[in-house]
Amino acid sequence: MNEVFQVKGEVKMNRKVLWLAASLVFLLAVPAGADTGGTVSPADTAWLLVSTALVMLMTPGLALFYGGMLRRKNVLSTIMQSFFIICLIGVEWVLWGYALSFGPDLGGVVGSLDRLGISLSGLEPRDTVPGFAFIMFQGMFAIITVALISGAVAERMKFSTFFIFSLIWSTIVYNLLCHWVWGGGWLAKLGFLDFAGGAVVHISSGASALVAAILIGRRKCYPEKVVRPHNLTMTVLGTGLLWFGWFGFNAGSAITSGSLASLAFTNTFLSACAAGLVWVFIDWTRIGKPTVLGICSGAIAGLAGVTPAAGFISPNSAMIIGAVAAILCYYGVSVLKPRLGYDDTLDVFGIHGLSGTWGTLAVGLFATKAANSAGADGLFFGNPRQLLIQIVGIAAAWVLSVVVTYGVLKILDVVMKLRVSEEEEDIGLDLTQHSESAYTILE
Amino acid sequence: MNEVFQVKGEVKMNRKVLWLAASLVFLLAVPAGADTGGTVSPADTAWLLVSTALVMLMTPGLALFYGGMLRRKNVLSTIMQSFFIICLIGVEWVLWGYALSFGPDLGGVVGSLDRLGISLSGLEPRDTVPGFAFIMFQGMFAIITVALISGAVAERMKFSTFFIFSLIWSTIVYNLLCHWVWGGGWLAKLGFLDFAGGAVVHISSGASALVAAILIGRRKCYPEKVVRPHNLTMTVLGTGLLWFGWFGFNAGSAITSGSLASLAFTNTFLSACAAGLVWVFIDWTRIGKPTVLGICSGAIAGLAGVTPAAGFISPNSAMIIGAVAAILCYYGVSVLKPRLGYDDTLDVFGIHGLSGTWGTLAVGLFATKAANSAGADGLFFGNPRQLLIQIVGIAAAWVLSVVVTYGVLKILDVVMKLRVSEEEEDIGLDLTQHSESAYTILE
Amino acid sequence: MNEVFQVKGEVKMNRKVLWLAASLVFLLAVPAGADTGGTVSPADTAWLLVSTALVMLMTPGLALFYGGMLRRKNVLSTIMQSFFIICLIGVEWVLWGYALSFGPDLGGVVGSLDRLGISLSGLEPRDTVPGFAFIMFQGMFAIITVALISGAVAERMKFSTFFIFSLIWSTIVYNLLCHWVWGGGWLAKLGFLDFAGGAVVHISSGASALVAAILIGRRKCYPEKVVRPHNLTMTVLGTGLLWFGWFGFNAGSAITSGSLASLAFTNTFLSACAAGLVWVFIDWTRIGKPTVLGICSGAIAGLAGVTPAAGFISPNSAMIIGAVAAILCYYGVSVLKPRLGYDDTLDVFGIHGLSGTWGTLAVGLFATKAANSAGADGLFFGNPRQLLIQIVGIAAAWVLSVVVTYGVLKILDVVMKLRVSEEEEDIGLDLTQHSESAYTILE
Amino acid sequence: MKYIVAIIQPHRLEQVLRELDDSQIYLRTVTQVMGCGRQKGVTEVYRGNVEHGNLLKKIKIEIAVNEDFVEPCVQALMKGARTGKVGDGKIFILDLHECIRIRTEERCDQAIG
Amino acid sequence: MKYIVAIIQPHRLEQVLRELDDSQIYLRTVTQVMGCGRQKGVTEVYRGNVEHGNLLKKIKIEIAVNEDFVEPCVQALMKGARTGKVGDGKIFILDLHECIRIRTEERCDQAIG
Amino acid sequence: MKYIVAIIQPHRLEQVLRELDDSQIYLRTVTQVMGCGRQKGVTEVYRGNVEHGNLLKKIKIEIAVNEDFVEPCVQALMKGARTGKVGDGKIFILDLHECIRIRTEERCDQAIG
Ligand SMILES: Nc1ncnc2c1ncn2[C@@H]1O[C@H](COP(=O)(O)OP(=O)(O)O)[C@@H](O)[C@H]1O
Ligand SMILES: Nc1ncnc2c1ncn2[C@@H]1O[C@H](COP(=O)(O)OP(=O)(O)O)[C@@H](O)[C@H]1O
Ligand SMILES: Nc1ncnc2c1ncn2[C@@H]1O[C@H](COP(=O)(O)OP(=O)(O)O)[C@@H](O)[C@H]1O
Repeated sequence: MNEVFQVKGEVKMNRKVLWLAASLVFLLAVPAGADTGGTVSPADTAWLLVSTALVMLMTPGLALFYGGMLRRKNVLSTIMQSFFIICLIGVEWVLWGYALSFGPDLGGVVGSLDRLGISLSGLEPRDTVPGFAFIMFQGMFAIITVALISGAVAERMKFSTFFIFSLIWSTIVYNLLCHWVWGGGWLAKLGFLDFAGGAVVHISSGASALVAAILIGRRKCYPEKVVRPHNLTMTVLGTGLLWFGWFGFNAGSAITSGSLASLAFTNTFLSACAAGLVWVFIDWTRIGKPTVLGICSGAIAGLAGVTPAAGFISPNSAMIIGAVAAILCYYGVSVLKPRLGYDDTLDVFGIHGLSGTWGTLAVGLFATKAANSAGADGLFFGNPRQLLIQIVGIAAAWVLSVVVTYGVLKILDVVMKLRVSEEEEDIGLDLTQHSESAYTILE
Repeated sequence: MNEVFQVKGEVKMNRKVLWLAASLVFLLAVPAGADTGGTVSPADTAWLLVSTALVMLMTPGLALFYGGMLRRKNVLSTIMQSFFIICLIGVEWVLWGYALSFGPDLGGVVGSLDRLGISLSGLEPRDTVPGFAFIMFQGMFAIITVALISGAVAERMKFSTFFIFSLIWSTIVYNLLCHWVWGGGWLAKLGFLDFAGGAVVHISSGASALVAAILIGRRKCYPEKVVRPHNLTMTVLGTGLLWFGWFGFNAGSAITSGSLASLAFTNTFLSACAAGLVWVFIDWTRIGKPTVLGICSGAIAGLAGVTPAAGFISPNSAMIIGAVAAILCYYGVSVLKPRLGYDDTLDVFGIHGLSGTWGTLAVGLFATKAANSAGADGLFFGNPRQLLIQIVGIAAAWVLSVVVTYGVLKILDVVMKLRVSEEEEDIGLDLTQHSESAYTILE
Repeated sequence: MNEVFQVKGEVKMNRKVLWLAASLVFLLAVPAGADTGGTVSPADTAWLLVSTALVMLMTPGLALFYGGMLRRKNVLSTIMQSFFIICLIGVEWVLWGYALSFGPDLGGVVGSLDRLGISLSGLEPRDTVPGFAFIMFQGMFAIITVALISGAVAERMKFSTFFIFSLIWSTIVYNLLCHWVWGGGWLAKLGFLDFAGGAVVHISSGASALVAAILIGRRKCYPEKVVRPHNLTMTVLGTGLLWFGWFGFNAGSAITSGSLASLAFTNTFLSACAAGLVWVFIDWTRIGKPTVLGICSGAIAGLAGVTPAAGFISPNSAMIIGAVAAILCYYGVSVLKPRLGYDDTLDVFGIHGLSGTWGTLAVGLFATKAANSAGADGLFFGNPRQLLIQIVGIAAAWVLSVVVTYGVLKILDVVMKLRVSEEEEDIGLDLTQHSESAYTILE
Repeated sequence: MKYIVAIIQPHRLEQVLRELDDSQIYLRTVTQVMGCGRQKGVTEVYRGNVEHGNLLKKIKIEIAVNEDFVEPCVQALMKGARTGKVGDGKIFILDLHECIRIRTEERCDQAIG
Repeated sequence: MKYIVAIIQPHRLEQVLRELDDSQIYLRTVTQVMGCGRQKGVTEVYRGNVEHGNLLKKIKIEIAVNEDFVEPCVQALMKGARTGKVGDGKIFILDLHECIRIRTEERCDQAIG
Repeated sequence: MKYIVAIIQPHRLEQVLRELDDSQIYLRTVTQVMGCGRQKGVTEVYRGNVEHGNLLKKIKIEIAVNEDFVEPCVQALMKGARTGKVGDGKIFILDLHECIRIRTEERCDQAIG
């Protein structure tokens, strides 16, 4: 079905036509990629903009994924956190977040504030895409990372405190970690590999979620009562949107369109499939029934797990990574959590923390230069050093996240309280924090 | 809006350059599609087709955004209007709408009917994209504009009347205005700037919505009772889809993929973020609580506000435009509407009318050639004339919309009634107009 | 991460090469992204990856489309089937499905297993896109085809049996048919045209659905009681997502970005619009009311109908195909089904079977080389032979689907039963098959 | 004491609550129910298949009152709910044996208000 | 007059309504409820955490009838609802003191039908 | 026999069911209702428009018991539902004329348990 077929006959050209052709190349190549100075490629830009839109959609998707698992009286409060984070971190990112993350490196630790604020210089290319496209793409990652944390403190955290926490957390944890890994910081220099955010996104949010869940304490009903998801179809829809958006998240992280993006796309998909299957089969063996929430959780675990590795490994490795992620996370949410007794409402640590950590480690095992010459070989391809580097990166991400989250939340608890009152928790956060209810009843 | 315009001067090449050119062909033409002779650029086409799909998704998104805010008994009737409009205006557009809008200019007023109907000539390029892609992209705008109006008359308008109204309105108001602004009509000649439809889409629908709401009269329950949204999660989902689709709406309006699209993308996002934040903060100050419907309304206001300006301004201006849009619309829906007493059910005027007007005006303030050399400078960049032009365009859009909507509805009221009977309004439009209910109760 | 980097060394060219280069520019650069020696076009890749993501989203969309039409107690069971199929067939496809479908042809019947499993060779281009992109794109088709069948046996089929059935069915029916039509098999050699899956996807699923519905027998409540959709807004959302994804399905099937994709996009949209309108008007005439489920069903019928033809016909033909599809399907679901008395729960045969068959036939009527020179002319363009070929293809698809489905289900019924017990059917499949309920009630 | 159960049209709920307030009857329990009475049920159509339903959405209001509030309460309900069309609903009055306020353990007449 | 309250299995609703129609009892009010009786509750599982619920979906039907319709009504309910399995439900019969048709202000026996 | 109707706070449901179990009262029917009592209703805001609602979510529990179970049942309900704050709810006790188990056609005292 190639339109090439539509060009028929032989094209005979004399030298003049040749001249013309060549000059046209110069004149028109600009809109079409090939612009002078080797800059903006329309194809790469198209792919990156689409990916950016896809990643943006993940946060509303997450809001629904999370919201469906809560009780009716709290669904809006968690949705609100996601939507508010989009707006808040969206602005934070262009004001100072991007500068801290991607500004000229200062001692491997943080970006300099030279690029504070946003200006029309974003029209200029950054590699093959306009700066604006790159800024926006990266901004969507900053957003969803914070939004992820909201799942751990759902049904009890004060909105105002969450708001302040998000701003501080994003500035310190996210922007620093992002700089270390992607902005030319010390982890990047060390050779730490994180294709699309295993450490930057999933470890940071998962580890912080664990700390937050412990510090804020259990919900009144936990663990006596398993809170049933009030609307699993909403969670299913959220899963669909997350999965869809994740193609932009991982395959978009190639920044260019082509083989690398296609590889990352394939790995993303296969890891999710394998993880979904594995979770279902564990469910089936363990409790006798395959569950819908299980396949959704599995798919998300697989997606998170493959995120750091998507552009560095072969599809077979992706399936293994997904399968292991499902096993780990299943164990995390159904054995570890009840045993330890913390109340990580929506299993942000159990899913993202665990599979982010696993996936980042797995890069050190499965990465191969055959998949991506800009990557590295992992242990299984003869390079144990990469595994060590990955462990260093994982440790750094964990330490940064845990320490900062702990400190910030401790202070905020004193200053403005983390939790709503008991009565507000009984009535529900939608009414008490936002004066709204998700659904009417009588009509 | 083609970046080709940015390449200026004559390119003189000697043979070396020719060599270079030819090698560049090999090196770069491949990934980028290097079109010669102003033919189809695969990259631009990919971007435009994706954008078209995104804009298409906005109408179902709108249906959910609207539907969630209504009562259970009327949710399908409003959804139906959106879906029906997709089909109806989809066909209208290819039959005569596109011809009227983009056909060869007749006196600056309307396109000639030479291009009536749709033929395989759409395979030919129109600038760097196939004609078909352009026709479809523009068609999605025609669709959503009409669908927007349905929000103002929700819960009481007869479906059959809405159907006839839509067809006439789209033919007269939308097609004319579209021709004036984008089809080479008098406003285009005047230098009126409307990047993605501040006047063509938002003013036209918002102004008409106001007229329609007034002419059809209030719902029986209004204003005694504030109708609570029957399912805010549906509205949230709709907001997510609208926002997602809006990237296609605004950034797709660059028609090409590259810096301009990236700029428009960035501006779109930032305006929505700023507006969402501002709305939430007003809520917080005024009623003591940040609300979910507030952040959704704010984001939509910001998106609508930046629409006419997205490709002409810097990101900082986008944030200002969004913030002001939120303030204006908040005032519109919570002060102006109750005070004046019209029943614009879902605030089509209050959101789209107001922020469309503001945004179109703001082009005259914030536009800068530094952002887009094919654009213009606004007042703040030393060119007061552009502001005047924008005011002329706004006035034209308002007058056309108000006059035609008033006339058409007055006639239709006589011919076939605008409103359902009181009893039908009590029972709900879903059952009485469509013999369906959105939800079962007993099971 | 730019593949440009992969081109290494200096390119030395003499004048002949220069001539060649320049002519290649003219010949190939334009529509296809100039692949030489089979290099990757980033633009085509971007378009194909986006299309793949869009098609992936269709299966969750289908899950919601279907789920909304069922009773609350069975909604998750059908959603589960779709999600499980994504994971299961996703893995099946890369393990052996792709090899059977697209491996080197063995006697026109099946692909050889040379390409069993998935390896990094997918980084190499296949025409103008990386192999991985093509594999993923085709895999999404394999997935949704199986998922479609689940609608026919909804509310009563055992999950475990559906799981085994899917695996066998996909391997035998889908992979074979796919090879015959798209993988260079005997139908391809015959000149059978199926642009995006009229036979491969819609006939195969629709015909098998009919057989399955008959073999598994009616639900206990059927036909005494019309099961009311428990949540039509969910079906509406599903329709929106399906429609959105269908652009990737059909326009993505051009594999390249450009005029052909734009044509397929346009035809897809217009057929859906025409079919939606026609269904609504039949509803209106026949029962006095236009219905929302009607416009959704019509749009889906139109989308399925135009699928095999999208890249071979003119937009006018697309509207005719859509209109006829709507008439046929309306008749199928509201006259044929009740008369014959089989219980095809969600009308998979009535919608996909009928309009898939019609659309595939319609290729033999409306196809024209003016639309696609790689296609053929149909009867109305002077080539009756194509119609015969299409009939052969339709017959082949029907026979293969019916025979295999019948055989497999008969065996599975003996081995593991097709149906849940009566009591489980009463209680609902969500609780009995998956230990979950979609919605909580008391809270 | 009496236990009053009223079945009304959903779109009269606001009006009924207002009338009750006006009669100083502030305590009530409201439930969404489906009713089938003399009113013709609705016809629904799904994919061309017509279903003549016979259950309509109604609202049930339950009010426990002392004897001397029975008549005012009935009057308020009627005033708010009556449209004069079929489907307006019914009021059922049952004897109430005992009433207890959970918060205070008050019983009977003190508890009811 | 009696006020009959029946709790039945949701999947028997259609059958029960048909039987009532056959017994010429057309007026009723139906509510969705959750019941807990002798029937074993369902087990639900969310992320591997098992929850033994004990509330099951049931349907409540309320019918106000004159004395001579009580027995036919009970018979119809039983005929429609009985499957012989645990969970079939119960019928409760309360005394009805008064019945008023809102539309016409008719009372008692005239109002009830 | 008595027909006990209790209106409680939704977040006390778990506790109430547990107390009933402890008192060996296993049969009950639960409904979601909206209540309006002494408790101040909630304020909701939509697009800046403030709505002072007065109906709050409540749970209704219905239990039919033999006379000697009335007091234990009331005690269990109170124990489980009481928080001491306004809004805790009420218990209404009606006389139950007859009770029939659909499955077995047992009547009265045998049927109730
Ligand atoms: N005898 C009854 N038993 C139970 N519910 C009844 C009875 N009569 C009426 N209802 C309820 O009252 C509603 C309105 O009754 P209907 O007969 O339609 O109105 P009207 O009393 O105005 O003729 C019914 O839908 C039903 O819910
Ligand atoms: N004593 C009771 N009080 C209130 N509701 C009851 C009572 N007994 C039964 N029910 C209701 O009837 C339903 C069916 O009762 P169950 O004991 O399960 O069936 P069966 O009567 O066939 O043994 C219960 O789920 C509950 O809703
Ligand atoms: N007289 C009554 N009739 C009907 N329902 C009542 C009555 N009194 C209380 N209720 C129900 O009980 C709920 C709690 O009552 P409320 O007055 O708020 O609490 P408290 O009894 O602790 O003062 C109310 O919301 C209402 O549903």
